[in-house]
Amino acid sequence: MALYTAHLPQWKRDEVEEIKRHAEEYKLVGLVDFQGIPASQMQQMRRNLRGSAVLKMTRNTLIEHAFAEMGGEIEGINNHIEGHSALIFTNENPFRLYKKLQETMTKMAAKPGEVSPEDITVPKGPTSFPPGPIVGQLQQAGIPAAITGGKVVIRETKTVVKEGEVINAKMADVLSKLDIKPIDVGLSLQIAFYEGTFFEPKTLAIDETEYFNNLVLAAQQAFNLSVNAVIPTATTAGAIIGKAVREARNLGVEAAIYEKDIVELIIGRTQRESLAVKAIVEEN
Amino acid sequence: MEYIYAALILHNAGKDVTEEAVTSVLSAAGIAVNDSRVKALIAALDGVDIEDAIAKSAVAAVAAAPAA
Amino acid sequence: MEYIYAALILHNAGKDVTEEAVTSVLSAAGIAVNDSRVKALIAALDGVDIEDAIAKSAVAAVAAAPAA
Amino acid sequence: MEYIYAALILHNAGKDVTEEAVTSVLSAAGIAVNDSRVKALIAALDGVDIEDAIAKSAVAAVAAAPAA
Amino acid sequence: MEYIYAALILHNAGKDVTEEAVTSVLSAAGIAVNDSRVKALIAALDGVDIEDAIAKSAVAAVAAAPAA
Amino acid sequence: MEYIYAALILHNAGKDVTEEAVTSVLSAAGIAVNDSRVKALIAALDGVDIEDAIAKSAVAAVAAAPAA
Amino acid sequence: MEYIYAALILHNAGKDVTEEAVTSVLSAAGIAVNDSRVKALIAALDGVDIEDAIAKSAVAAVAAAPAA
Repeated sequence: MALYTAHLPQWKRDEVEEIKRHAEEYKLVGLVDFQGIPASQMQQMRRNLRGSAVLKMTRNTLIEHAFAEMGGEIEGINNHIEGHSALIFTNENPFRLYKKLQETMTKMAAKPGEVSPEDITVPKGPTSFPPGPIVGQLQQAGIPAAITGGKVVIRETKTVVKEGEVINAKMADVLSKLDIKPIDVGLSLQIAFYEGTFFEPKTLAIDETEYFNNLVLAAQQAFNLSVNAVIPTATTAGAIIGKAVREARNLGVEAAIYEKDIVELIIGRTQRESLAVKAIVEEN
Repeated sequence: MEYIYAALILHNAGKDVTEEAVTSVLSAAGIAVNDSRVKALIAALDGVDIEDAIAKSAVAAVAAAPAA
Repeated sequence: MEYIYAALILHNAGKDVTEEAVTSVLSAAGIAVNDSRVKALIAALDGVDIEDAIAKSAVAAVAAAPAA
Repeated sequence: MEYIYAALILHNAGKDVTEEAVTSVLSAAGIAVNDSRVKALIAALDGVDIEDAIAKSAVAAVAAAPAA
Repeated sequence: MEYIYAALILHNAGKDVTEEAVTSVLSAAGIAVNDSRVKALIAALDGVDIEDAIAKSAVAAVAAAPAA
Repeated sequence: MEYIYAALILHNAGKDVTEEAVTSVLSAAGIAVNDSRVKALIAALDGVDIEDAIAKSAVAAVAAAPAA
Repeated sequence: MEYIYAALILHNAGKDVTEEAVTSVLSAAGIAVNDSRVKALIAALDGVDIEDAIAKSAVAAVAAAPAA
């Protein structure tokens, strides 16, 4: 430990101490990658997180320093430092933090040399461009453009960059002119350390639809059990009565018990049977 | 169901559905008639529009038909 | 429909559906019986499994019904 | 329907559905019991598998329901 | 279901569905009444319109049939 | 419905659904437990195949749904 | 499913569905609680409307009924 503390200049010493203080103060310490986020957007993200999380941008070496000094399990965070890491501190649980960070993701225009995270498709139809050199630029980028009725029109929908391909300068230029934003930008969580446990991003992605469906299923199961086992509750009493009445009616009709409430049902049934026999008689 | 059929025959023939009439139809079929069931039937039919009930059963049959 | 009802009364009561039986049920209801209609009915029902026909009409309906 | 409900109470409780039993259930509810309705009920249930009858959908319900 | 039927008998007979009334109907059927179930039933029925539930049970059949 | 859910938690966890267990689950949820509702629940579940009962669609749901 | 049931108990009882509350309900049922499942549940419920799910379960029951 002394090895680390010895030779740091005061400002670095202060940074390390601040990291350590936050790590002790907050339940969750997360490592996020902020690569590619423009300064303006970073401001917005900080604002969005204010009140629920603290974002700390510092050098990777100082992060390593701080956790190494703290030692113990938290030092494991250092194994995940990669690219432009920043620290995030919060008392939220890691699933919530992950969701919050996902919500800060926005789409941005591609810069030359960036790898496309998805297939980029240019839709067919008119553009806002007046006729001009733009047509040639589009065509050079492999986009089927033409001038129709005094307007630049894309003749057919075409996938111009596949997922994982590098977006070259020409392509980046026309995509931005077409206002196509293929790049996800935001703070992506690399690891979260929360109350002694590490959480990987892949375990933190929650399928809310599945939870919703399970809630529906659970509510249905409870309803079924309440009705089928005849455990009346305020919610199910009406349904149970309905079931009882239907069963009584079934018995009344099946056994031809001539009671006022069901005599019409019995007539209906005999009529149906008669019609079935009549149909046969008429056929023969 | 015999009792209802007897009532329906009488109704179809334009006769009053009375205890006596139902009993004699059932007897003619060789059925040992249970007086109480006849009484219950007549009581249950009191105020019921048989024509209407028959018509409704036809509607039901139509509804059921596609499943047939 | 009376002729069908008469046949079904007999069938339901476990009796044979014969010309005589149908005629006497209808007569008991005060209906002037048409001999040839009775004969046609009996002929048409010859070889027909009434129980089966009834059951099928129920199945069709059951398919359509919620509680089934 | 009270008479049918009374029969179902007895059946559900594993008791025999007899005239006496039905009468005493209805009386306990403060109902002036009509003997012949009770007799008709018991006669109708004779030979009927109640469990089975309950489970079967009264398809005719479709027909009558609009009146409900 | 006995407890429900007891409530339905009382309702049909125009009586109040109280713990005492339900208990006496069930007792009359020779059933060893479970007090807690009676209490739970009465509590659950509080605020429930029985007439409405009965009517809906019929309507439901109609609604469901054509969809089959 | 809390009582039902408590039974389902216990059942799902492979635990016996007893009065004590249900009471402690409900208490843990901060619910003032009504003893007789717990007793009624346990009594009603006696002999019930819960797995079966939760899977079987309570058809009556049709009737109740609009009210739910 | 226990975690879901626990959430529904709390919701039904008008309590907040928090990590502590879910954990204590499950523990009371004798279940060894998995902290991260509880956390995931709470986080997921942030974006899920339980009331909506319950309402949908009733609608689903309606849709399911005729097929039952």
